[in-house]
Amino acid sequence: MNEQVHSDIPSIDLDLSVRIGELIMPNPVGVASGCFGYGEEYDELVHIDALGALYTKAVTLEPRQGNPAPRLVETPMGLINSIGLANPGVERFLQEKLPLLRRRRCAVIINVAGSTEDEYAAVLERIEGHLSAIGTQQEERSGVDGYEINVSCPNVHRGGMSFGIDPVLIERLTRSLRGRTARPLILKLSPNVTDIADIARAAEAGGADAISCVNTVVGMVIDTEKLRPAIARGSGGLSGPAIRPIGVAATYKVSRAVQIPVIGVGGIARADDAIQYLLAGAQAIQIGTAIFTNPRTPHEVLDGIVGWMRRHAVKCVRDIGLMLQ
Amino acid sequence: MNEQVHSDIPSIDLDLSVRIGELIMPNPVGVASGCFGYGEEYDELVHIDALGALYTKAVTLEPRQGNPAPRLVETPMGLINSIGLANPGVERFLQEKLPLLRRRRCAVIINVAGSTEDEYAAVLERIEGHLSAIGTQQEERSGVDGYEINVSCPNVHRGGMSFGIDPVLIERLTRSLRGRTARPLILKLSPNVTDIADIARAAEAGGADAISCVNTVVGMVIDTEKLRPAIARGSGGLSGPAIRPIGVAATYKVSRAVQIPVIGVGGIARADDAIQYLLAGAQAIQIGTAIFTNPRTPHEVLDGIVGWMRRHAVKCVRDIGLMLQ
Amino acid sequence: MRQFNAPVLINKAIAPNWMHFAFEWPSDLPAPHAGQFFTVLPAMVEFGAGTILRRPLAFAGFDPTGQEDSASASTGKAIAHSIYQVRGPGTRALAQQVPGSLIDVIAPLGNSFPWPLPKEKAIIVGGGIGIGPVLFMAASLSQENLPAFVHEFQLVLGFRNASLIPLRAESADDSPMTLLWNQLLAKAFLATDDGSEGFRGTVVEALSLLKSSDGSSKDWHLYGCGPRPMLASLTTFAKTQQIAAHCSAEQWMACGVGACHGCVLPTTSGGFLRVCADGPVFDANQIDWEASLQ
Amino acid sequence: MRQFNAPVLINKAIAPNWMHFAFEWPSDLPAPHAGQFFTVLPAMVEFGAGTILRRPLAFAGFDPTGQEDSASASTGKAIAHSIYQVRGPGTRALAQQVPGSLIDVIAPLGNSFPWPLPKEKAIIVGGGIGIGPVLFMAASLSQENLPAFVHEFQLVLGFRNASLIPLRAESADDSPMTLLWNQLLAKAFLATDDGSEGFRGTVVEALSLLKSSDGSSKDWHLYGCGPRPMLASLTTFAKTQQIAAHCSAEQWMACGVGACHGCVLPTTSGGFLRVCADGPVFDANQIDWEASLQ
Ligand SMILES: Cc1cc2nc3c(=O)[nH]c(=O)nc-3n(C[C@H](O)[C@H](O)[C@H](O)COP(=O)(O)OP(=O)(O)OC[C@H]3O[C@@H](n4cnc5c(N)ncnc54)[C@H](O)[C@@H]3O)c2cc1C
Ligand SMILES: Cc1cc2nc3c(=O)[nH]c(=O)nc-3n(C[C@H](O)[C@H](O)[C@H](O)COP(=O)(O)OP(=O)(O)OC[C@H]3O[C@@H](n4cnc5c(N)ncnc54)[C@H](O)[C@@H]3O)c2cc1C
Ligand SMILES: Cc1cc2nc3c(=O)[nH]c(=O)nc-3n(C[C@H](O)[C@H](O)[C@H](O)COP(=O)(O)O)c2cc1C
Ligand SMILES: Cc1cc2nc3c(=O)[nH]c(=O)nc-3n(C[C@H](O)[C@H](O)[C@H](O)COP(=O)(O)O)c2cc1C
Ligand code: FES
Ligand code: FES
Repeated sequence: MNEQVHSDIPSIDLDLSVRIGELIMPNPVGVASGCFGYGEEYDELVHIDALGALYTKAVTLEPRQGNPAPRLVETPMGLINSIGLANPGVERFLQEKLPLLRRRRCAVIINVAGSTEDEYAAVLERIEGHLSAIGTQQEERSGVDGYEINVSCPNVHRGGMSFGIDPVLIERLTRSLRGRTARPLILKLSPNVTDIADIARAAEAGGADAISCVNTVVGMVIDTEKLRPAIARGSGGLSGPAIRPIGVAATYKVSRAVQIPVIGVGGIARADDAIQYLLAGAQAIQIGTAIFTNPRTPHEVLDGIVGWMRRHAVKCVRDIGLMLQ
Repeated sequence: MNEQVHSDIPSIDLDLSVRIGELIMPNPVGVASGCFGYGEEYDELVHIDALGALYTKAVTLEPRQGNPAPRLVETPMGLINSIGLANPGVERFLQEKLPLLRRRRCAVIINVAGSTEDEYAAVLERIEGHLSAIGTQQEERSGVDGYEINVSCPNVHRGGMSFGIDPVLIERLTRSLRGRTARPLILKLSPNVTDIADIARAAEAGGADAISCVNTVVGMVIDTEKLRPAIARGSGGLSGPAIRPIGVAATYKVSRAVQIPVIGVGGIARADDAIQYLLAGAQAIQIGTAIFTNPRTPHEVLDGIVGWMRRHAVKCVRDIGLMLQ
Repeated sequence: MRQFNAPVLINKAIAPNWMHFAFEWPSDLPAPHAGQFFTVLPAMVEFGAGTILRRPLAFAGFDPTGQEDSASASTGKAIAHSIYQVRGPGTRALAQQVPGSLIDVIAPLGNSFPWPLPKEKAIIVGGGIGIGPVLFMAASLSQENLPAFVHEFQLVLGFRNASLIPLRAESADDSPMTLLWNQLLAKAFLATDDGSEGFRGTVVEALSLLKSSDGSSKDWHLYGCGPRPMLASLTTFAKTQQIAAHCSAEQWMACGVGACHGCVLPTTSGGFLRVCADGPVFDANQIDWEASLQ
Repeated sequence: MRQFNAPVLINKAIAPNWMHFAFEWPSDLPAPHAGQFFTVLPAMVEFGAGTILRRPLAFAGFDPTGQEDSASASTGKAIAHSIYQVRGPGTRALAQQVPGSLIDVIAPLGNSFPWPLPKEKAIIVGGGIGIGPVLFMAASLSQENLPAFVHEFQLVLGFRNASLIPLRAESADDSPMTLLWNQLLAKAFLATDDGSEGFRGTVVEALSLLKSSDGSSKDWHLYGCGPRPMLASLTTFAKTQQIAAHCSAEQWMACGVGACHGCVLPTTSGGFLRVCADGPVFDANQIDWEASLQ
């Protein structure tokens, strides 16, 4: 831990680095969980090591097949998904996915999901156990630079969002996970609540190092010819540019409610969107759905942030939040 | 009351009428509060009497200037507004606006807002008092076919949304207003809550005749050149196609939680959008933001619903909700 | 006021990022006046723009005879003209709309500049984006069938530098409206921020100069359209000089017809006025320009 | 797999609502195979569409010599061809993209049809929207430099009625690819639902007929692409006849590269497979077509 992650983008005269707990990310632009797999699929298209962080698809204790098909539907400037945390489970994750992740030069954050508090804990324990068993040599990367705890997935029956709406559960879960890792612990929150600041404060009280803000918004599309919801499970999670104003408002609120860093996510498709999140108080950002539209988005956003910083004579990306009037 | 409202669209072989409490609306398409003023402004462009209902701009006890400018900003397939319930107050409403509204042939629903329970009550009392004072002749319209109680405006400091998030306050407010009018009482709910079904049940318990679902979603845009929120008040209310999936999901949920009719609103811009709401369980719908894009939208939506009903051999618009599989 | 699908007649660059736009005007609709505007919905927008609002544009001229270019004869169909700057997705989309295609228009909207009184000399001041309405106002006052006193006016135009002065570029079209605009431009008092053409300085600085050297015995009546800071200093100038002033303002709009109360500006008397329905032309003293700049 | 801006070469109607689309293929990118697809992002979309997802389209042919029309010589630049149906905002937008403009493409994506074995006769079955990949497969098997046994195949195409058979319309272009498709069409066994041309009935009914009268001593190997109900009955037919079958499937896609797990179909073994990365071509027995129809 406390390992500085180096990216392939020279920091030039600007300081783009971001600190989440003990972790220093080379720049504020990450790819959001579930939108980039474990990195392999986009390897041919995107130079991922130029980015700040890769947030993996959720890892659960057991393998999950995910929800029935269809799982996707387009909405006005948005996308509804109901993937249902399809993933190979923590064991196969460690065997099949981690080795490649260790070779990444950007920060790698493992997104963790579960149906019960114990399940979340078991995933962390299994990963931590594995990491201490294999050990890491000097200069070698662990492949696990932190955890993003998904308490906000609207696409599962138990766990996920049902945690994300209750501050008491959130604080207890966070505290329990805090006891199991010294790595950065990021709680990823749902916008589907009356007061997201309440939940964020609970995560902070429980010992979280950062808040990811936000996961998808509950939404539904009905197929008016087939006379049933367009995705098999009925409602799903709305993402993409449509929800950007919701994410920015939540980020503004949460970053004023807690002292720990906020990672803004939701609808970022252009540099201007990312800068809105940074001005609203986020220290870093993630890009999800827009990658589907254009896999070059994260790089274009990073370039755009750099250009904007030059024009506004900001030297350090961490200071952008202070510029809001 | 109990007056059947006649529209200029012949019902032909289809039954398009909708019942809200004792009121029968000629068809399910209404224009949403705040997006059509009190009807005058669009008179030159739109044949409003062909529609089902006109929901007025909010009326408050005292005149309100509204929020500082700018009050609007465009978002991806959406609009954020922070009008702040600018309106002439109930007295001038009765003097200046009501006479024209009495000449409408569509249903006229008065949207009511307030900062306190007493203020809502006072507006209703004043209107009811005025109506019984002037009386209505046989065949004459009162101009007040019902009330839509706005407990969900995100753009005011007190009242508005602060009511809309608390089931106890909602039930008490509804009960208090129920005691003051025999006209249809529609509670308009906010989507910015953890469980909108809870709030809807409270409104039903308090005696509401219907639920309007939904008002705007809290959102924010930051001007990255001016380094401040794009609208003067910071965050505002997001409307338009971007939020349609959120409104449909809420309508689906609420219409399964209560027995009273649900009026779907949020992002309807085409007939297909309206039919999604009807399939989700709404008895009627409202169109707001899309009127700004194209004032003909409500009429095109109504035509489209009729076309869809013919293609699907549905005789009665009230049965559409039963068709969802 | 009406919503109609208008055939696009001209959509051509007249300066970097400036376009001349013209469309056919319905024969039975009253002619628009200087200061009034319309809203458009382009047919196509760039992928991912997600634009939903109509875009308001001011009329920059109106030709009831319908002459599309100087060669062709009158079509008998009136033509409405506008000048717009390509700024964001909406105007970029508009710039893609080819002549011959149809565009969704709502027009005419808003109020218009009042006429000068017989004892007044109209001083018409435009800066940058405000060029359309002031050219229209100047053209209106130039009409031959008007009483002679109206013809006595001065057009004052400000630009950041000479290269931004529209219409004179080679790319400009040769429609009669463009020729008329060019005649007006040729007679205008020009100011540029960098002195690359005409007076060096702001239009309001130019006004001070003109005022001190004005031989006319008439009272000035200012007509302004341009960036809000310009309107603010124009208003200050008018107050100091105790002369009448009307300004055409801009504000983000949703409905464009007065229904939503979205496009307001703060007034000096404490309330708000809607740009689309109470304006866009206001007595300059009505608007609290300082507050509106915040 | 690469993301590139491709010059559009052809974008022309070949039947009501059907377009022939061709773009320049990067010289250093491996050629696509029959069954593979690409995703596109049109430059402009209609106002208010709010579309954000790339649209997946199958390759319908590939011309490494780069001959744009039969008159012109080879450009030496390879050309990728596709056939698409105009259905919604994405394909309507694509239909507006003029030749000469650039389009954002990610290609090649997905797997491809396996080759028939020497002991197999390829029966290539296409219905409606599935015409592109089957024409490509037939063209691939027709290549002269291949072993002779490959050339023995039968193309079976189904349409709702004769008027929907693409390419033969007068509007079709005269590119070498169109000529090749027409040759293949001329040799194909055609079925229409209403009997307005060829066999009256579904393609699977046509298959039964063909099978019973087939003199070939070879095993059949079905290659199918079309609406999902067609693929379902094709699979049932293959099972009954105990013959090999590969189907190319469609499903809504977000990433198109295997990352999001959005485009899955249910498998007969209980799990799911991603159409974009595990397919779009599947051994027909792998997919639970019945469940996928629900
Ligand atoms: C009454 C009126 C008359 C106008 N006349 C002209 C004219 O004659 N020529 C001309 O070039 N421009 C005119 N404008 C400004 C023009 O409407 C904007 O430049 C245009 O809407 C920008 O849209 P966009 O998508 O290209 O850019 P965007 O990226 O959407 O916006 C660029 C800038 O334009 C302004 N703007 C955005 N949306 C609106 C809106 N709904 N209403 C008003 N301003 C907005 C904002 O300042 C924004 O920062 C007028 C505006 C008004 C209100
Ligand atoms: C691997 C693959 C290959 C394809 N090849 C072809 C082809 O060669 N020619 C052709 O005409 N069509 C092909 N399609 C279908 C084509 O992608 C859709 O018709 C197109 O995306 C519809 O977009 P739209 O905006 O025009 O219509 P929409 O209104 O968005 O959709 C119309 C219908 O298209 C389907 N659709 C919508 N979005 C998607 C999506 N993201 N992925 C898949 N289907 C979707 C749905 O059934 C929808 O009801 C292929 C699809 C896949 C998955
Ligand atoms: C297809 C898809 C799958 C997702 N899977 C996960 C997941 O496994 N874990 C998680 O925390 N968030 C998941 N998300 C949410 C995203 O990480 C992100 O919070 C959300 O999409 C908003 O960002 P965007 O608008 O940039 O996509 C998923 C989103 C999408 C679209
Ligand atoms: C400019 C504007 C003003 C509004 N004013 C009110 C209001 O006064 N009272 C109210 O209950 N809702 C008000 N609303 C909310 C709308 O009635 C509607 O619930 C919301 O906009 C979602 O519908 P839409 O997406 O069709 O616009 C307003 C919305 C807009 C855009
Ligand atoms: S834009 Fe709606 S009132 Fe002016
Ligand atoms: S579309 Fe993302 S996995 Fe296939």
